[in-house]
Parts: sequence; C-alpha cells; structure tokens
Amino acid sequence: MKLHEYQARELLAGYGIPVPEASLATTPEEARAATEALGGRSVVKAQVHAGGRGKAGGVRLVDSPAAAAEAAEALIGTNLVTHQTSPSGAPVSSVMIAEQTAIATELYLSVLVDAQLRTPVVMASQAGGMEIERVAEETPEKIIRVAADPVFGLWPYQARDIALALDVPPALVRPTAALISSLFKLFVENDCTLVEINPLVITEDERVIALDSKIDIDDDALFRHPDLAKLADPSQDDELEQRARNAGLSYVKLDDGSVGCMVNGAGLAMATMDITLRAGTNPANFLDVGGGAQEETIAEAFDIIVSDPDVKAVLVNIFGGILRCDIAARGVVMGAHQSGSGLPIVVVMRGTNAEEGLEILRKSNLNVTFADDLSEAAPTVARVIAGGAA
Amino acid sequence: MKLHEYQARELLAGYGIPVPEASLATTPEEARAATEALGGRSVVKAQVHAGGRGKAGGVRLVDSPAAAAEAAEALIGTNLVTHQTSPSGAPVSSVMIAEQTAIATELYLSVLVDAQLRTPVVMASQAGGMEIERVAEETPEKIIRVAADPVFGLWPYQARDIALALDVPPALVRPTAALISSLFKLFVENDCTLVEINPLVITEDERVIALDSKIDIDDDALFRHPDLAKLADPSQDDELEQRARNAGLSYVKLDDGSVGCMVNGAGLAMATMDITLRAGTNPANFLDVGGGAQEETIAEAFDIIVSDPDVKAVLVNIFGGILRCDIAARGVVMGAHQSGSGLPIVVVMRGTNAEEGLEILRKSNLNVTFADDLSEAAPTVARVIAGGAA
Amino acid sequence: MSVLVGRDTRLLVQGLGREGSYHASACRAYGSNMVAGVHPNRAGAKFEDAVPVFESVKEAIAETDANVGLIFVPAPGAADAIIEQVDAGMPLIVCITEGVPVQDMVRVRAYVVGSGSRLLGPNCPGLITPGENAKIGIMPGSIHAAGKVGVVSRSGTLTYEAVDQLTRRGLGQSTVVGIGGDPINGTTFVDVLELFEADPETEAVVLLGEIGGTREQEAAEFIADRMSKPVVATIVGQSAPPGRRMGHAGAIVTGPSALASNKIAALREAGAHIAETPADIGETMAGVLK
Amino acid sequence: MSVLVGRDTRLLVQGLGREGSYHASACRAYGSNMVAGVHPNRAGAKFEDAVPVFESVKEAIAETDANVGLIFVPAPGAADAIIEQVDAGMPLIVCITEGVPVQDMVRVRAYVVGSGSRLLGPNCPGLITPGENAKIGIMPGSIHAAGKVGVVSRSGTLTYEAVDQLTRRGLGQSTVVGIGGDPINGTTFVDVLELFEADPETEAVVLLGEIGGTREQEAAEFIADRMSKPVVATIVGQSAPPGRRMGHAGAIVTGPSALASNKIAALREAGAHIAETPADIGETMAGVLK
Repeated sequence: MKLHEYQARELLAGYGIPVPEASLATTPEEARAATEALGGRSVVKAQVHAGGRGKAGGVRLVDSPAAAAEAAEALIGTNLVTHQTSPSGAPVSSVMIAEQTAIATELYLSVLVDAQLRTPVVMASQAGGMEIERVAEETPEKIIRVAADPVFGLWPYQARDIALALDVPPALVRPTAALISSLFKLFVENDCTLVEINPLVITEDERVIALDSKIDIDDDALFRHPDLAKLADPSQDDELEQRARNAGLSYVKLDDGSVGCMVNGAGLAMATMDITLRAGTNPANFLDVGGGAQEETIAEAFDIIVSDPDVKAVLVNIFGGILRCDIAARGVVMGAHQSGSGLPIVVVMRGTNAEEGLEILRKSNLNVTFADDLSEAAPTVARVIAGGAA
Repeated sequence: MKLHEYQARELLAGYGIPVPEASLATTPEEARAATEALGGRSVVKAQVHAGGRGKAGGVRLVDSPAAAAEAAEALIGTNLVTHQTSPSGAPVSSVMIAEQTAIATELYLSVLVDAQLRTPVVMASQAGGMEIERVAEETPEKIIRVAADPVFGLWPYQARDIALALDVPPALVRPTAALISSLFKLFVENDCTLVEINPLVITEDERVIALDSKIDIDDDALFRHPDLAKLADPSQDDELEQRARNAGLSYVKLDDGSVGCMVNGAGLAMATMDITLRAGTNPANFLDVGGGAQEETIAEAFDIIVSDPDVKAVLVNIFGGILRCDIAARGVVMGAHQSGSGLPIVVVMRGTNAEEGLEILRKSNLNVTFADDLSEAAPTVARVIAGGAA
Repeated sequence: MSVLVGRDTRLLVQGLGREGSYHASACRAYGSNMVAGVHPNRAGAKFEDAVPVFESVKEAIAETDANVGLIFVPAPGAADAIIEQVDAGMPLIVCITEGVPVQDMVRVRAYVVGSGSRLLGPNCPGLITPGENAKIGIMPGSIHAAGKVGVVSRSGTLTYEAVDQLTRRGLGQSTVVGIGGDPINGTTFVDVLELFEADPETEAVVLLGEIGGTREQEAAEFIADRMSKPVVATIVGQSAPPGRRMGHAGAIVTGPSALASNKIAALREAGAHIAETPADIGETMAGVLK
Repeated sequence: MSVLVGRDTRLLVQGLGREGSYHASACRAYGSNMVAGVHPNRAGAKFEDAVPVFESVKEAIAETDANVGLIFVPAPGAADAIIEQVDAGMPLIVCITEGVPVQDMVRVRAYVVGSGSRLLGPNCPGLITPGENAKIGIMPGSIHAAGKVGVVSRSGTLTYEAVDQLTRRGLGQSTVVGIGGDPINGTTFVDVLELFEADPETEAVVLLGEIGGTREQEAAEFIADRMSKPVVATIVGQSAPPGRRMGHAGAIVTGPSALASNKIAALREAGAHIAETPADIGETMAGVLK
C-alpha cells in the first residue's frame, strides 16, 4: 500500500525526522491561505501515488498566494500523467503546500528489504534528486548499501558510518545519523516495504531535511496497523484493479493487450500470459482467482476482464486443485451472463472435476472453444481473435 | 528505581493490561470522594516502596466513604513498618483507593532478567498472593519458568503455554496470553529489572486482572526514560542513602553496625566489611566512593558515615588507582571537620600517592590509627572500639 | 524415501481450521501417516476419530515423535507457529500459509538458520513423494506418478501443470517440492537441487522459476558447479511489466537480474535445458531422458 | 604471551574523552603498544603525537591491524561500541565502561556469542600481563610483578589488594584478568580458568568472587572437573544483607546460591584453597606454592 507524500511526511515527523513545513489543500482557497501562512511563497505539489511528478508539471514553485491558488486550481481535479502512471494518469484530489527550501546539497536515502540478503538494507547516495535506478545504472559506485541485522536492526554506529560516507558537514554527522536511525525504526515498526527520502537535503543554513518522501506498506501486515490501513487511497488505482481488490482477486491490467486471462495461481497465470505472447497475441492482464474462490468471485473476475475495452477474447486456464473446475465453469457462465459479454472464450481445464467443468461450459450457450492443454491454448486464442471462428 | 503501586498500575494500563479501577488520594477527603465514586466500597492501600503491606496494616478494606477517609487519615503521614522496610519504616504520603474485586483465583506472574541464563525470564505460579520466595522454597514444582529469546523476546506461543500451564479457564487462555505478552513488552521497553503481578487474579465473573503490581527500573537505563525518571520518590529511601545518592556514592546502611567503612571499589568495600565482621565487630555500612571521586565527595562520604548514630569508629581503606590517596586523605580531613565528628579513624592506604595521603593524615589533628594492610586493619578497629586507645 | 518426505514421515498438522482440516484429510487419504494435530481449542479430541490433537507442538512431538510439521495457521500467527515448531525441535516444517508479513519472515528466517530445523515455505503448496504415498501439502495427489524426475518450483498450479505434462508422458516423479512464492522463505532452489543431486532415486530435475529476486541465478551457479544430473528449467513472467507485483510477493521485476530473460540466460549458460514455453516442460524432459 | 594479552597485543582505544585519554596514556607509559584511537570528532589527529585516530573501528583495524580494543565510551553508547568492534572483527574487546543497562548486555552478549570476538567486561578494570608490559585497562601498573600466578576477579580494587599481597610475597603474576562486576558480561570465570589451565606460564590461580549470581559455582564445577593447577579462592560479601545491591549490579543476594557461604562451600568441595578472609590471599597462595 502506497502512502501519499503528505501522509509520509506526517509519519516521518512523528519519528522526529525534520520535514519541511507543509499542509494539505483540497481547494485553491486552502492553497492560497497555506501559502499566505508560509510567508507568501510555497511549493504546490500534486498528491498522487507516482513518481516523476516534477517533469509532469505536478510540482510548482509559486511566489504568491494567488499563484498558489492558480496552481492548485490547475492541478486539483485533473489526472496527472507521469512516466510511472498509466497513460490516463492518476487523479489529483489534493495538493501539498510546502515551504520553499534553500538547498545546498541533495542526497538520497532509503530503506527496503533486500530479498537476496533477506534483511532490511539502508541505501544512500550523494546523487540525490535523481531516480536511484538511474544512479544504480550510471554510477553504481556512488550507492552506499548497509545491511541491518535481521533481528537487532540497524546499530547506531552503522547510521553514523552512513552519515560519514555521505560526507555531510561535520556538524551534521550526528543529526544525520539520528535521522537514519529514526527512519530505520519507522521502517520496521510500520512494516514498510520501502521508505525513500529523495531528496534528503542539506539546506544552505546547514540543516538536514527530508524534502520529499515515499512510503510503501506491506499489504500483508496491515492487519496490525489499522491506522495505516485507513490511509489507503483506492482512487489512485486503476478502476478495474480496485474492483479486483475488493473481490479479493489478484489482478494487474496490462497495456495494449487483447487476450483477457483468467487463471488460478500466480505462476500458472504468468505462464499463461507468456504463452499468449509467444502465440503472437498480447495478454491484457494478469489475473489469479486464488485457491478459495467461489462462483461469485469467478463471475466478478470474468466481468472485470471483459470490462477492459481492449480485450478481444478470454483465455480461461484452470488447473483444479483446491479450486474445483466445476465451480470455475459455473463462475464463468455466471460472469458472461452478468457482463453481457459476447466475447469468444477459450478454455483449458485440468485437474479436480475437469470433466464436470467442461460439460457445464459445453452445455452453456457461450462462444467457447476448448483446448486440450497449455500448448494448444494460445494458438487457439490467436486463431479465435484473427478469424473469429469458434 | 522502584515505582509505587499506583505508578506501576498506570504503566500496566498503558499497555492494555486490565487493572482495577483506582485513583490516588493524598488527603482523607480525596479518599472519601474516590470511594464514593467507586460506589461506596474500596481498598485503601498505603503507597510505600516495600512489600508486606497487608500484614503491616497498610491495606484496608473499607465499606463506606467515611471508613475510607478514616483509613486514609490513619495512614497518611505515618511510617509503615513491614518486614521489608527498615525498623523505622517507610513514610506514607499517599494512598491508592481501588475497587474491591471478587476474587476466584490468585495467580503469580513476573518478568526479570535471569543472570544465569542471561535473558529475560517469565515466572508464573498458581500459588498467587504469597511471596514467590516462599513458593520457591516450599513448592518449587509450582513455579513455571519460561526463558525468552535474548533478542526476539517472548514469542506468543510461549505466552500461550504459560497461560495453559496456569490452568486458567479456557475462555481466559487468550486474554491471559495477551496479558503476558504485553507485560513482557512493558518489561523490555521500559528497561525494567523486575515486573511482578502478585496476585494476578481471576475474578468471579471470569476476568483476569493485575490486582497488585511491583515494578523496578534499571537505574543505569534511566537516561533513556526521562518520564520514568520523574517517578522516583527519594523520600522512600533512608535519609543517609538519599544523601549518598545525591553525592554519586554507592552506600548501603546496615543494621546494628559500629564500624563505618569508607572504601574505593565495591569488591574491596565488601572485603572490608567481611574482615570487620571477622574481627568481631559489625560493619555499619557498605560504601564505595567510586573511582572519580574528588575531595568534596570523600568529605560528604565521611559525613554520611558518621551521621549514623550507631557508628563508633571509621575504617578508611583506600587502594589508590584512579583515585589518588592524597585526594582521599584530604577528603577525610575535610569530612571530619565538616561533620565535627571526633570518632576514631583507622586508615589503610596503598597504591597511588599512598605516602602523601598518609602524611596528610599524620599531620592532621584527627584521631587516626594506621594499619599496614588489610589483615591488620580490622583487629585495629576492634581494639580502637573496645579500648578507645588511639 | 526420495527427498525430505517418504514412508518414514510422521505428519503433524498445526492449525485445524476449515482449510487445515480439509487438507489434512486429503493428505491422509493419499496415504500420508498423520500422527498428530495441534489446535489450541481442540486438545484431547481426535481428528477423524483417529489422530490425537494436542494443545502445543512440544507436547505433540513428545507424544507422537512427529517429524514433519505442516502449518495452516492464518498469516498473523504463522511466524509464531513456525517458531514454536523450531523450538520444539521439528526437523522439517512446511508452512502453507499465504500472506505472512515480509518482516516476520526476515526474523523467522534468521531464527531458523542455525537451528536444527528446515523450513519449506511459507506460501507454498508443500511437497509430495508419490512413490511412497507421502503428500504433505495441498497439491492434487491424483496427477502425480512415482518415478525418477525431481521437481522444484516457486509456484503452485504451475507445478501441477508441469507434473501433469510429465505424468502424461510417462515420466513419474521422485519428489515434487514447492518452495513458495514469497521473497523471503525457508528452503531455496539450491537447497532442493542439492538434495536431488544426492538422491539416488532422482535422475533428472525440473526447475520452475519466476521473475523477481535472484534465486534462479543462484540455482544456475549451483547447476554449473555441482549438478551432474540434467535440469530442465523454465522461467515464467516474461510478459510481466516491471515494477508490478504478479500475485506472488516475490514476483516483481525490480532490476535487471529480476528479469525472466536474465534468469533464462544464466540457466542456459549453466547447462540447463530450457523449456522455451511453460507448455514444453514435459516434452523437453522427455527429450533429455530419451 | 601469558593469556589474552602480551607483547603481540596491538591496542586500539575507542572513546578518547578525558578518562579514555588518561588511561590510554597510562597504558602506553606501561609499555603497551597502542596502534590506534577511535573517536568520531578527532579522526586524522594523532594521540600523544604518535598514535593515529580514526573515525571508525573498521577503518582503524584495516589501517593498523589492531587486535585488542579497549572501550571507554560512556554507558549510553557502550553497547553500540562493542557491536561496532564485533562487526569489525576485533578478536578481543575490553569494555571498561560502568553502568551499561542490563538489557543492552542481554542483547550484546547474544550477539557476541557465536561471533569471532571475545568480550571482557563491561564494568571491569581490564587485564594485564606484567611480564610483557601489556596493560590493557585502568589498574595501577606499579603494584604488579611478572610471575606465575594467574588472577581472575569480578572486582577492581579488590584485585589490586590481592595482587599487592602476592607481589609483596614475591609471587609475580602471569596475567591478571578483571571480568567485571555486572550480572551479564562477556567473559566468565570458567573462560579464564580454561585459559590459565592451558597456559604453560601459569602455575596457580587466584579467583576472587563475590556474592550474587552463580558464576562461582560454575567455576567450582570447572575446577573439580578440569583444573590440574591449584586455585586459591575467596568470596567477598559474607556480611552483605540479602536483597540489597552492593555497588556492583551483580552483587546482590537473590537466593541461596547467591550467598557467599554457598559459593565458598562449592569451591572448597571442588578442591580450591579458600582464603578465609580477603586479607589471607597472598599468604594462602604462598602456602600452596611452597
């Protein structure tokens, strides 16, 4: 789960990490008042769950309350398109009004769980302000990586070593180390999967400030963080992905795909997408209905798949195990009727109750083509899309 | 550092541990009002840093607000003498007014750091309400001991196992396990050296409640718990021990001793006490002046020692190391003058600047006898006390 | 036995809720020797009128000598259940539970390493040795056949797909091991490859990888340096866009080494036989073994 | 060298505040080979115009091959300093700092165990090998003499007392080790007895115990089972009342085994020569060695 910048800022502040003065505005009037309160100048920052806001015009320096109101007016209610959003962009429903900061140096700082080392790692770099992926590619030697003990966490001396390696001014070694320790504590205590401060700035008057921050929370740990769970903003997700989440489905919409995929199991779902691509067609989505799905869930999954206007055919690939094939078949029939979709369907069914499932689909009035196995499935879909023949 | 019961109760409540309804009263009027608020019945409990209050009359069940006021009147401003206090007792400056609880079962629960296992240990017993030392002696098989991992802490399954071993009613296994987990968390997060709930009660209506609790905090960790440090109540300590603490001295008053001991180093201080005892006299105190002591501290130490009316002579045993003997000698002279004490002094001095120190004392007008080494020191003191000859 | 489980397996199932009971029953039906259940509120009862249920793992092991623990405890309590089994000395712990928080696994993994226990999972289908009727997990038993091919996989249903392709071609399995799809888990590809390499009943191995992480690259290194037996490998997720999580928490492309292409190249380089698509696993293995 | 330190010792001192600087200077004056200092604000400087000061232990070891680390860092940072030395691979860490919180030591001790480092202290005077001019700690060097008696003690000045008694009787010391007075610390009596037993330059051992804990009982067991060399022992605190802390955090009588009498009985039973009072240590050793 992603937090908005203003939410992340508050969480940081709660751990004693210095952040810029700022407040949230949902109307131009609030933006004007907030800028007034900051002395007449501010930065107006669109609150969306995506990076690359600056280049996309989502971050605007303004020199007057009127200009702030104008910027807010221009942003709120629109969709911001950045290189990290879908082509339709992410909706801006609020802006953060932050003080302008006189920056001397921009640094980078983050904490994440390193799957290879199996422990949280602090990453830092003197190349702040740019994407860490680019730094990693262009000047990997500039990245400082310090692994914390999986149990003890980050020791203070490690935080100090990072501050020293960042070459901050001597007077800032201690506050920077304290900031790093606090950030690590925040990461662990809130079950984050990523905390990123970019840039971490040294101001001209020698203070260290977390200017912009990004925080992702482990969805699986939200059960023990009810307060964080409340910060979710589903409006930032694709509408179909929202529906899928509500239904307990794992669904990822892909761009420019024509083959809707409905599969049980993540690995098999990826395999299905891959063979679709191999056959010269493009998968329209990843979808794992999960093991415990009931008819209604399958129906909703089908409905979501065919709601994507790019989809020309649906490939159903079920390997019955915990999920029985007859349940899946009934769900598909229900979903097709519910959605009113007349799209062609290609079905592969194996495993538990496969025969019953196939029989249900055969007897339905849907436009179904059957494939015997995985190798046959994709070419069949390609043929169905190309020729239309059932 | 010990907490009062009402302070411990609040700390427990902050961790979600069920405690009886209660409030603090420093006047009979407050006791009356609090009892009124509890429905007219309460328990009036003297707040002192010592166990054994019940037998000493420090805990009184009252059936009316008037009786509560009376009990408070009788307790506040007096000294309560229990088997754990000094003969003069501990001053009662407040009473806790708690609800009366219908008890079905009394259990025992504590957490402490086990020096042998070098990790925190949870101790529990079905024999609640009595001193655990007595349980340990009489029915050791009734004590449940569960060691926590030094780093991970107590796992939930261990808390559950303790609850099961305590044989609480099935419906209370989960809440009791949760209570144990919370108590452990409190112990670690507040750098406790002891957290004890005795009794932990199962009420007649099947709730689990921490009826009485005792919490000791690690003095060495108070630097990171400023809020806890504020809870200290020095009035509970012996007056001389208070003075010693303020001077940064490690001092323990012993009962019925005639030989005041002034030593540098805890081990040597104990050794000095031991040989004093061997020589047929009783040490009046443990006192370690510490390594970094200055003249003024030594003088205060001397003053404290001779302020004990039982002391008949002072044995000064200094092995100069970090502390130089000349500093110690000057401090003794200063302390003798300051206190106006004419008590005989026996001196052993070795190590750094021993000659200078002895010279200073020789030239002073104090009643000093010198001993060459430890073996000579104690008999000399015994002789001085017995015969009076310098 | 082939690897890890077989006819000597004495199964303990922890967490006998709806799902746990269903699968415990299926394991027994397949022939697994379930000797104990653990469930806090059902101690003293008998599961299916046959298997005693205990209130703690320690007690269950003391009474029944269980040597494999299968965990269905819901995610919030899964880490604790694993630790309880470790502390009780369980040699092999199989955690089916999905959705265990990453930081729980950071700590659990550190705790398991250096203990006497091996952990499989979490978020895995378990493992099965068809030739000895030992099914310790949630896979459909009927698609398996006894034989000489070892299978190790990060995924569930894709494993069934691969097993199905093998069985249809008459290629039975020695043991099929699902290591699970989480980024931090107990047993890795390398651990299982090592076991298969040492197992006289295994002649060849199928390795089913996914995008995300670098465990497949570690497997490639092991295959190049230490495997004498042929390995057929496939990596799914070539069509997945970077930065998006594909169901499994571990299946997310976070850098070049997380890409399917990078993993395939490493495995090919190491001498593994690459099944060009997930539909070609059985055929590729048939070619290797013919 | 006798045990732990000697002429091969390359000393690093961490924490060069007032106290640290004073004692570092005294160690050098005694002849110890101090090769590095570590202090966050003084990196680049030279201690006494001779010894380079670094900003981290890791860097200091890399540059100087220091093999013993002496810590004077104040209590709030002492645990972190110990860990920094462990992580930097320091073989022997001596922590003088007094007042380290008990729970810090619970974690530090667990971290040190299984690492390649040995920790002495905290709250200890350090150790000294007079015959090789190696003084790593705060003891007055002048009272020591080279010889064949090993000394191990929980206390500071009492150790000086014992050493003084020995030296006055012409009984020099191989190495004198102060393990510290805290309830949880790095090196125990048993660890040091083991070293003395194995050290050809040590002929007999003085053990100075205190009330509190059970480490003296563990020592007694070791003496009975594994020591061939004579041990002279004394336990101070016979006159201490139960439940009161006598200066040292570890010196508190919490049960029967914490009593001086119980410890003395265990040591006597194990064959140790008991010095009836702390004034009789030298005399008792002289009797044993005559």
